[in-house]
Amino acid sequence: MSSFDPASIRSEFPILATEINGRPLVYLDNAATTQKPRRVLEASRRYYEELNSNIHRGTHHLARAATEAHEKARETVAAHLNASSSDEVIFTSGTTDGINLVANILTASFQPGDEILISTLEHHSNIVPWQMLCERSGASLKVIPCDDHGVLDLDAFRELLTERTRLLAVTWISNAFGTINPVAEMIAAAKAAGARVLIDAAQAVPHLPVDVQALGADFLVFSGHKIFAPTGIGVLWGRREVLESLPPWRGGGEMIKEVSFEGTTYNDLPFKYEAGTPNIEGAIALAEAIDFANELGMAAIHLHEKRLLEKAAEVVGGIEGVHLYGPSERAGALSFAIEGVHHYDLGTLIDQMGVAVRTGHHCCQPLMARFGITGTTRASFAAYNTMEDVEALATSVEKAAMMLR
Amino acid sequence: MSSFDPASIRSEFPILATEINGRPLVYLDNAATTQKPRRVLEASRRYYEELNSNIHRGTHHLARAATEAHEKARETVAAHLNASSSDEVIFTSGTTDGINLVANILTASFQPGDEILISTLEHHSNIVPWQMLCERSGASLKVIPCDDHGVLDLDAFRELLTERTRLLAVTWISNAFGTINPVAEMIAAAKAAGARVLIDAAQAVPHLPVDVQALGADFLVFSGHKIFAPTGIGVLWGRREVLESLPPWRGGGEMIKEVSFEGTTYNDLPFKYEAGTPNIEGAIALAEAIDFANELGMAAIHLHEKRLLEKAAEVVGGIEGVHLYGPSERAGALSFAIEGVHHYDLGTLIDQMGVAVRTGHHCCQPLMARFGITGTTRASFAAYNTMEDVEALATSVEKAAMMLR
Amino acid sequence: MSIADKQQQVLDELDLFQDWQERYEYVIELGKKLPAMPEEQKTSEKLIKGCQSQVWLDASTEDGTIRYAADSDSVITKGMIALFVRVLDGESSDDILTADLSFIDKTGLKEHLAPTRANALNLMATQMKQRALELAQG
Amino acid sequence: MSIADKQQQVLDELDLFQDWQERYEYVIELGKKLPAMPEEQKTSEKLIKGCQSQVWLDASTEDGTIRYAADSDSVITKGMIALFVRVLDGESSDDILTADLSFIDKTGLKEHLAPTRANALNLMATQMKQRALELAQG
Ligand SMILES: Cc1ncc(COP(=O)(O)O)c(C=O)c1O
Ligand SMILES: Cc1ncc(COP(=O)(O)O)c(C=O)c1O
Repeated sequence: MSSFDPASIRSEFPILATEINGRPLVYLDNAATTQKPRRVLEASRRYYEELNSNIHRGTHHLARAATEAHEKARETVAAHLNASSSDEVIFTSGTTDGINLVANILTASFQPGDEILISTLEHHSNIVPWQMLCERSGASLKVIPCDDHGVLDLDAFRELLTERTRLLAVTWISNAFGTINPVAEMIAAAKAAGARVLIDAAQAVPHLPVDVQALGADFLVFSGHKIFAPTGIGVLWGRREVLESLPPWRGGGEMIKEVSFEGTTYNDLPFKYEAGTPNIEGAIALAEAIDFANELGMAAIHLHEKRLLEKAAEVVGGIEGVHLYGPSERAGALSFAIEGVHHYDLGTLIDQMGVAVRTGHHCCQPLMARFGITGTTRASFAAYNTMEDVEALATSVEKAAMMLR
Repeated sequence: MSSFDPASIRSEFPILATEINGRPLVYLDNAATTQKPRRVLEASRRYYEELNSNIHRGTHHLARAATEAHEKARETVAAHLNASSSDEVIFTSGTTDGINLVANILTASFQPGDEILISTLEHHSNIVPWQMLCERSGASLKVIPCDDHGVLDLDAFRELLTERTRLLAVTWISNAFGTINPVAEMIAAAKAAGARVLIDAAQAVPHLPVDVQALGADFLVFSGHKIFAPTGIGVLWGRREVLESLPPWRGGGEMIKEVSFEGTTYNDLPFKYEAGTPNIEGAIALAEAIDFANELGMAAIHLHEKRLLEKAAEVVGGIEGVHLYGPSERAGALSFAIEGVHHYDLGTLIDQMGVAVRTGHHCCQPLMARFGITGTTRASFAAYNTMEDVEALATSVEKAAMMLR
Repeated sequence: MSIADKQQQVLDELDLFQDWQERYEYVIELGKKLPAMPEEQKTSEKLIKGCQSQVWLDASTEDGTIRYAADSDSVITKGMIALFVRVLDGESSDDILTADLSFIDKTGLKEHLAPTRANALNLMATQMKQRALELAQG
Repeated sequence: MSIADKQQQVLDELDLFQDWQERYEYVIELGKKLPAMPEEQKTSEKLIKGCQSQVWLDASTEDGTIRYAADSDSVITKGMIALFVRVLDGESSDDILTADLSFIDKTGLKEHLAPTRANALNLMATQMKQRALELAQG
């Protein structure tokens, strides 16, 4: 752990050395997207300078090399998630794409009276696809409430979980409040009740070690761009038997075995769910990003961020009029409001001081409605953030609040 | 035109200087994917080193800069296609994704008895999504046949086009044979018959100037990776009134206006069809690739490739036992077979000589079936190919054929 | 004073400030000074929905001129609106409709704004003209 | 000669060749020499479907040994199969089932193959053992 040195980690991220409005950038918007280390940028570039070719069906040298690199990336992801096989790793364009994929292939399994259970903490991407599935199938959406600390009400969960519940779709970590949900427990209960389970791990994969076999869910999704990889690549992990039993979604090249105008047979996993030319570069860069994270160590990252969050809660929470959202045990993000100050104004002013945070509803309007607010100011952390960043945050917030009140 | 100098163009593509099996790479697999010029790789990198942030909802400097760059990229695409507004440009992950998007949002417009018209020349990605739409809706698929030169039978097209035809989905250029379909004429006929039209421009955008307003179709799709841009980014252009009248597809962040558990309202174009964090880097790199192509000039690219194709048809066609597929007027690709030689063996041997071509069905199994073959050998061209590449192709094919016969 | 003169006055005042902080303090001050609209007047017809902040805009006629009232939950947004109100309030609908409102670009404030905010400003200018037009057409 | 000896013989022969061209010519030659299967025997049960080429494999018992017949539309693929047939044909099912078929990795041929082809070779080895097992179990 002593080898975990934010200063040397920072030096691998070129953008962190830039200045914003004449001040050194303090990047605290990692829950929205992370910055990329040089080696990830170089992996992309190397792919294009040495290997680039379309994959899977080629006979020539580059096609072979690109295919191998792409499939090796799949294995890196599988190993990182402790999937039982790399066939369970489907590349998508992101979390949202992965959830939509699942919502579409599950459509035919739902009928009126069936229920989908989500929570108040969900990101719009883990709400709207299920609302659309409900519209298509006549199923209905049930929502696990949370308490005033943004912690899910597990008693209510157990009551809402009935034999009508066909799916539990829940986030592991709330992007808005940093709440860590007890997903292992929830998955066990849902499986016992005969429901399928999807875990939105968009905020979990960047901050925690993940073991899909230990978790026992059926689907788990995340985005590369939130864990040091480029935009446009994500992962759906799905349990093999489940994915094998479900229909395909997108049709096209790669996902077929044979096409004729009389009928088409589909390919095996993982290709069945990967239609068209994949984001080859993205997959390779994602594997590089995962290697990078693993070299730092997911447990070490988690611990480092936990310290930053605790410090941030202390110093920001100490500013006059500040209200902190979420429980005291957080991962990734700290959300807060200041009495009499609009989050938008706060964000605008601290940006002038070089501090980048996110303000607003964080794509969680129902959660904001639950708290009767239009938004919060959210500082979110990554391995490269430092105690100095936390101090810069507190100083800038204090100064902005003074200007605004 | 005299400024069109393949040698200097080549120097912008680092991978073209590599050696394969000890021989200089002769890359003739451009219909599968193109190589990337340095400036595109640098645009990606610059994005991550200077701008990277999640877009649209951010208050801070990077979010602003990244949003501007992303939306400017949309404008570059719109201008390149001569779209009447950049709101008509939807970023997708590729051609296949774009066709699936359209096939899904059109589903509710189809009922049993309705017909979708495609052609024998289609890529699987422009077949399977429509087969799936037919399964969902009870509509049926009709197929425009082609003659022995791989040219569509327009008389048959006119007969197949009836008041039952609700959609014509046709490729502009055949990726397998290089056939250029008379899309303007076909669109006019289809629109007159009251059908909607989707043009698969995956092979057209890289090789021809495109003007969506002049064409008059309703949808046009292409992939970035076939026109010097990275994998994982593509475009659906859709006529505004049509897109506005259709339902959304993927649900999630970005594509919503307001979310509550009671109901959700969707965003305006183009965001309505862009759920989740987009491939921001991909869009920016695509714009750079389009700028690159435009600086060369689409007309000049087309002319240059036409000369290469004519020469290739002449020299490869002159080899004993060679049969050329497709009409004499081709764009992009030349497909051929050698009597008594399996395309797979040919591809394997010429790869040993550094020549990268594609062999097999080119994701066009129904077209192969039409010709009673399992595949062809396909050489496909880009702006950086030279007459020397064509000669290397002919020499290697001749040598391989001698070894194999 | 004509609309153009008032615009120049705003620009001159802003020119006195050295840095972003003073400019923002000036805008925030304007925001705080602009009278709040009574809650009951903040109806949905008067609401202009921005991405992150809400603006209520009201316009009425008084002695042949247009009087504006406006409010926002964001004090910076409100300060920006106050700039417009100061320039347009009490002018004739004719003058308002023909006014060049691009002076805001010269304040240097826009560069410091999120594009959502910059768009909101453009929207605001359009809306103020729109309401003046509606009132003029009676 | 044992299976291992025959494998060594193949490797020795391939070692004589200097470059890819000679190796491929050798494999192509083997492919051409391996007797074609009669069309009527190329049934779908005997088909092993590769990505780009098709292989038909037949196995039968003769005096307690396994006899293989195989064909392919690709002469290079057929030549590769011929290497296996030469090594395994006429051996007992026991010997076949316990044989280490990774010798093919040492031929240096695999490096020159598309992964689809390399996979096809592995599939081929598995299939030949599988058929031997089926025949042994009657
Ligand atoms: C004509 C045509 N349509 C569709 C596609 C599919 O494109 P992508 O794989 O990029 O989705 C291709 C690419 O191979 C093509 O050539
Ligand atoms: C919890 C959660 N779910 C889903 C998403 C959507 O991810 P993406 O926009 O990468 O598809 C996010 C990202 O904002 C998130 O934080």
